[in-house]
Amino acid sequence: MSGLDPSAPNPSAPNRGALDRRALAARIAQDIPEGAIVNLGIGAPTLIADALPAGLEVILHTENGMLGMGPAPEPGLVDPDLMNAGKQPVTELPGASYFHHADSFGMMRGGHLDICVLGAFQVSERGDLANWHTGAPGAIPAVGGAMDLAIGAKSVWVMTDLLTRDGASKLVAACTYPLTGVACVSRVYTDRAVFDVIADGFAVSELFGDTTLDELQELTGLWLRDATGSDETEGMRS
Amino acid sequence: MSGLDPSAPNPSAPNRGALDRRALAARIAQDIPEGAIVNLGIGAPTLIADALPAGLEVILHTENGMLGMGPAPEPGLVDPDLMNAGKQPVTELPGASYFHHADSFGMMRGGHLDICVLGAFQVSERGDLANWHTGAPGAIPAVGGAMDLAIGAKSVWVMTDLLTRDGASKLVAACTYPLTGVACVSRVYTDRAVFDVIADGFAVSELFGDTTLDELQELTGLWLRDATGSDETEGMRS
Amino acid sequence: MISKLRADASEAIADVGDGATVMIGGFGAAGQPVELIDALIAQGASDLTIVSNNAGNGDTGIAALITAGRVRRVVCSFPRQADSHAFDAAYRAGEVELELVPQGNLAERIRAAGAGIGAFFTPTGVGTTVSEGKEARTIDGRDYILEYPLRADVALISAYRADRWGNLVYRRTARNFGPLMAAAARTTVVQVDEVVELGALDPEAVVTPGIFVDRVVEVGERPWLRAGEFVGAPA
Amino acid sequence: MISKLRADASEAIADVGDGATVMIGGFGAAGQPVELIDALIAQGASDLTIVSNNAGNGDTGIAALITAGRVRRVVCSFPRQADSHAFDAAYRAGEVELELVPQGNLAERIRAAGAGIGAFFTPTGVGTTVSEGKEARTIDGRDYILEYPLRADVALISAYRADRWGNLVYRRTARNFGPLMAAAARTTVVQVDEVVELGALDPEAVVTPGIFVDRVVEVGERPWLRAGEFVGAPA
Repeated sequence: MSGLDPSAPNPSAPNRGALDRRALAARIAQDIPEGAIVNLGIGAPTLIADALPAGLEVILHTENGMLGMGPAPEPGLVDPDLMNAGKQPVTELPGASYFHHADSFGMMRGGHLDICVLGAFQVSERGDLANWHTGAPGAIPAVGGAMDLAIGAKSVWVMTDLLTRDGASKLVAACTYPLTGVACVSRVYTDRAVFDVIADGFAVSELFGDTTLDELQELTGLWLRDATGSDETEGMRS
Repeated sequence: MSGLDPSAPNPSAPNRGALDRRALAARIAQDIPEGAIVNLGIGAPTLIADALPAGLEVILHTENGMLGMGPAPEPGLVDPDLMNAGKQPVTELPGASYFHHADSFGMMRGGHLDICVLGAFQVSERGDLANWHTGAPGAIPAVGGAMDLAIGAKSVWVMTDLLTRDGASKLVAACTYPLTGVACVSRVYTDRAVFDVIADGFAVSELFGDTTLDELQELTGLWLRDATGSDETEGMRS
Repeated sequence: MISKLRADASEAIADVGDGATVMIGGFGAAGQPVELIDALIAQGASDLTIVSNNAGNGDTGIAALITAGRVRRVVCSFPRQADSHAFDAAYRAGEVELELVPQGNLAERIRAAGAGIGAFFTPTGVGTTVSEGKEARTIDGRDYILEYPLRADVALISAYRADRWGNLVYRRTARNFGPLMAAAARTTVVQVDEVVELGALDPEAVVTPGIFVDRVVEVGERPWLRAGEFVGAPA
Repeated sequence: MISKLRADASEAIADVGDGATVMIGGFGAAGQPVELIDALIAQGASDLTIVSNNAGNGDTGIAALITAGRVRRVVCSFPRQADSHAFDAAYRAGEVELELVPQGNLAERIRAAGAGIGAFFTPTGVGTTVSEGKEARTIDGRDYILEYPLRADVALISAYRADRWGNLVYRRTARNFGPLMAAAARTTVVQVDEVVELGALDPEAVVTPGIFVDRVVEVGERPWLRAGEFVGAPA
């Protein structure tokens, strides 16, 4: 759904201290407080689970009817009745619970999830998200639970490379791909910087490597507020 | 809710073979087929449970979240967490299940109950039911689950005396009391006769004791179709 | 480590404010959070809107809350009962408003709040006084009225067992409104007979996942279970 | 004596007619009623509308039904997958129509059918292509679109254990759409690993009460459990 394969290299990111996916996952994990109920989207966001500090209790929700999801099973212990939203085998932690799909999506729509982290094709200045469909002629659309997550979680974060493989910015003034949700994203974690969606566009709260604000403005073509010295960001641990 | 106390005598019914409440409950029980899922309203309808033939599997639903409800417990075995809609202690049969109120009323509204039997203040010729509120000034209204049952069960039957204590007919051209549901009743079992709601009013399918059709027409002030010789009645065993 | 356990009922309900909307679980005595209601009476919050199936029985629980003059409004399906004298008196005196909601609509409105549904068309109440002033629509030949979610600031419910994540199981018909109210309130406070170790509840049998629960108080076996005495009709 | 048990899958699905709307449980392979789908393919009903989360994987189940030319229309949330070549081919050839529904709206529409809700306002899909042509409304400051129930003639689902009344329990994430579809179809057919004695299922843990179930077929332990082999990515 994200177009972001966790194991693929990212040819468009010059190697100047930009974060690779595992490092970015670790950075995002730092912003997830103990006790948070979190849904990690298909693809790169699933790496965040492995980056959470050992012993920190974060409860993972999977759309297909489970809270308290654990990591992939040991070889030989795969249970075909126990999978995540990406249809990969997972495990059950003490404190887990199962429920049907209406209850699972009621948790999203009803605003009970603290955080979800999704991949993206594009995020707009007002927080619109496009991550399900390129709109290309002949492409078969498949939305799954993306729209429910986008409008449901208390905080919707995006994890993505800043640029596509063709060098286009995924942060845009207005999405050109079909939308997943309107004004729903609050924060975008990219390989170059962390962006918060604020009233008048994006604010950069953190730069990775030797990335500069000017460079980001050039790459995105957007005016960006400098919030790197500010504490007024949305992070849940602030 | 029914205004029909199972243990009270009925002073308005002359003793000419009209059925008493237990006999009427037994008559209704005959029309309940094995496997039916049945909700018995508060008051007299609860007597029907005891009148079902031993060994016949009829599954009783109670609005407060249970299927497979059994009879009252032996003294000393009362469980305060196990009651029926009338807040009387009941028991659990093998095959029982518990669920919350949204699921319980979804069963009604979704048309999953085969039969419910309710008390009534009035039933009209088009099957309107009034059984929750006299509309008297100063009376405190209390509707409970009556409206959900009235519109939900596949067959809504009424169990009642034909006449009020003041001698007024409970079968009427149009209800004067506030309605519980519109065009929802299919059959009325009274102490004098069984009435089916048909396209143009009530049809009498069965007379009790020495009651006659003429007498019923006089008592109710309604034109009544004679269906006592007909097999074209709604009974589920037909 | 996550722990939703609180020392006692007073601590668990300490922040309920005047004017709050409070959902209270239970159908008659089954599932009624007696200790939490007692703590709320002692705490003193007033001008409350109570959402519950009944409006109190006898002189305890919701009835006591009404008698103490803390309730401005009741949203329920069945206020009038043999022993609802506390509500009856306050209602007749004009001290308490009543919004009467058919039981299934009450349950579904609470469910809608928890599930993020903006409104829904229900067939219950069509053509009756409870549909007056409500939007009506015929869909596929059946008549419906539009009903809106019922949300609360606080839900007070009773369950059988909990773990420290707030996962809950109930006992028999004491389940009733508990799972719905837990999801519909900003803060959900639960009293349980027993707190068990994390992992001791069967994940297949958890009825209310901890996501819907904020605070858990262990009250021990409920008094009326100990007494072996039923508050309704004798067996 | 009530018994919903049937001798085999063929008998249980014998009366599915051409043109029927068939709900099929499962999320990927978990909860997919493989034996019932195989029986439906053998039975021959065609011109079917399939309501399911996915549109088939590999060459079995829904994919085989599509390849056999029996499916006219698919209502689902996620048709396109790595191994959805059967659907992809039929869709591109114009042989199968697709109604794409976001997963939560799909679940809620099925739930609405079972619970007698005429329509409901949902926030999911607002401002996107899936809301085109749908009634929109702002309620309490949030935007919603109106969605209608999804009903079926038949539901084919898979559960773990059943009794002869049709009470069901599931295993882990194989529960998914099963309980919803069971309530939304005129006839619900369930395959289970095991049929147990009446009374052997814990009444507190029954997930689908028998009221929603018409026919039960015991298929024994599912082949892919026996094989110890997972159809998704390797662990």
